[in-house]
Amino acid sequence: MDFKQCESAVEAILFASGDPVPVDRLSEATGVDPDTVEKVCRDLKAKYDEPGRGIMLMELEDSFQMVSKPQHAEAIKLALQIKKNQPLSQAAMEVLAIIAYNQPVSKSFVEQVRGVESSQIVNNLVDKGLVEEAGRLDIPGKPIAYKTTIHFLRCFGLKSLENLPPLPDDSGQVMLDEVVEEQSAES
Amino acid sequence: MDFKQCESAVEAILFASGDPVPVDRLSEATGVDPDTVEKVCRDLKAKYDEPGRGIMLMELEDSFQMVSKPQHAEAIKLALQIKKNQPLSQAAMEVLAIIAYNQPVSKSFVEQVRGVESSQIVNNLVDKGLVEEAGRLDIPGKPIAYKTTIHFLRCFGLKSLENLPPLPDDSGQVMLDEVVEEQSAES
Amino acid sequence: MEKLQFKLDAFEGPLDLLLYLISKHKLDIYDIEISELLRQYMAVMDAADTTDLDAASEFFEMASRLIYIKSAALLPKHEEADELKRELTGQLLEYQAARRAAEKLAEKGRNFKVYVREPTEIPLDNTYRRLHPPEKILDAYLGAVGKAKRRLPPPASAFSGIVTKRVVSVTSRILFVLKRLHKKQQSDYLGFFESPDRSELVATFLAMLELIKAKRITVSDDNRTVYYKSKLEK
Repeated sequence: MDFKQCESAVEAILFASGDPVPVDRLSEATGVDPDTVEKVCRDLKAKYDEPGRGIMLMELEDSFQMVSKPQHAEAIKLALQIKKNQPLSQAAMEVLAIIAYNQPVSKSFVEQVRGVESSQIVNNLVDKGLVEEAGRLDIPGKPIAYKTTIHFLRCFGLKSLENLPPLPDDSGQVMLDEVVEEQSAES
Repeated sequence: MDFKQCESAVEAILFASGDPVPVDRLSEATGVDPDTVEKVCRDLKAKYDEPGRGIMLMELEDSFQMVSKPQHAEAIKLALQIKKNQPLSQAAMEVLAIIAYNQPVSKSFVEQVRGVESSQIVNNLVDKGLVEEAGRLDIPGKPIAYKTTIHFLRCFGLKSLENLPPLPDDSGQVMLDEVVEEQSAES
Repeated sequence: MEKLQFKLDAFEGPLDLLLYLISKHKLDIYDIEISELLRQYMAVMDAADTTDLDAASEFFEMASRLIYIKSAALLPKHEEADELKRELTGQLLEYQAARRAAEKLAEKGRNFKVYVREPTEIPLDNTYRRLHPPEKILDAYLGAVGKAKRRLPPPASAFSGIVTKRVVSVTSRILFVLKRLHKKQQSDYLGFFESPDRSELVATFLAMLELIKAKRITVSDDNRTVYYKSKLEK
């Protein structure tokens, strides 16, 4: 498969998959080595970035995903009669931010920071695909850990977690150790 | 909206829709007259028809639909198939293990043990052929029971369920009562 | 419905309410004036509809915590009060940071709306094809239940006759007393001491003392009835 053919196949796969597709998987499906596939993807991404195109490729961690360009959100909503989807509530946003900046974290960590029961909100974020289970934490009780998903990155236009908006000062990140200590001191 | 902008918007709408979109609807959403929109669509179609592109536009009566090109069907299928066969997540592995060691069990048993909603994970395991329904349990509510399949034995190199690695202590299975007690003790 | 009544759910929780009060009354978050904060907090609690105890319990808990800090500060040696204050400040700062992060994130999301498409429907064979060693299933099982189970202490009954002491925190009993009184406004004094558990009785008694000291409750002269004071400075 030459470069041109590979580009064509990658375009087809990204279109049909809908979801983000890791470069490795594109490589396996096309039989072209990963480095070349990555070059193909970037090449394709540059082509779509030109004005006059309505679609673009987003690079999310090691994956690429085909999405519509932000400036067409209104037209798409109108054409597909998409009901205005409820933006996340203040509470949900808080929980999402706490998870995003401190992941992986347990539900009780989130509750500790917010001072209110937040289990249901975490469950809702899991349902929405913004947050997912990430094994268990190696602390007493082995609580389930949660982390943000690749879908979360896409929704907020982030290539990776390193691109999270920086916080005003370092006090933003709470150290898990401190909270755990605090909890064991309490019990 | 000029011709170029319209083309960009139409591309975005056709991409996001997946289904055929009538020219009228495209016209309404973009605010451009139907004749021009139709021209825009044909123009876009011609661009996609060039070799080296993996997507194309199909004209169906008064609608246009964006689809992947037929020659990439195999690559697409491969990519989706690879995705389906990702290794089980930690969460899925836990659910599978709980079913394996305690079968036949209901979904709510699994949830009690894990302390988190796990219904979707059980469904996925059924989908993967690792777990199957096994009638209903004779307890209040008559919940559906689940057990592991022969295919499960194969995937884990087991001759029969008796060959499951023994649990560290001979108390073996967890009793639902214990789990419930444990949870109330925690809260 | 009284005019002043408003809902606690206008706030995301007690920490949110405290941050609001701190900024509204220009209190120093790094050196909180507990008695002033408590006064403001209780004023809100009194005006709010707290009939839904489920929703309000977290707010009550914070109230009892503030009361506790205030009473600890009255002691000649108030290291404990200082420590509790620092802990509260730390928690408030953490929560404030979390809220700022949420704002930043929301801002980022507002300006970025892209649509994706549903994956093309292709009939696929979903059967799982990977092979794993059997130990993998055991590990997962232990991860889910095993370790928690082995750490599980023996049931209390196993220790009957050896150890009977159960530690009940005063804070939890403050909460208990406040909750009960908030509903009925007054209650039979002895009714609070029906538990057979001695350490619970002691904790309840200490809780009563704390609450009387903080002027949150009063006891009738004949020691038979306990009254709830809904306004701090009545």
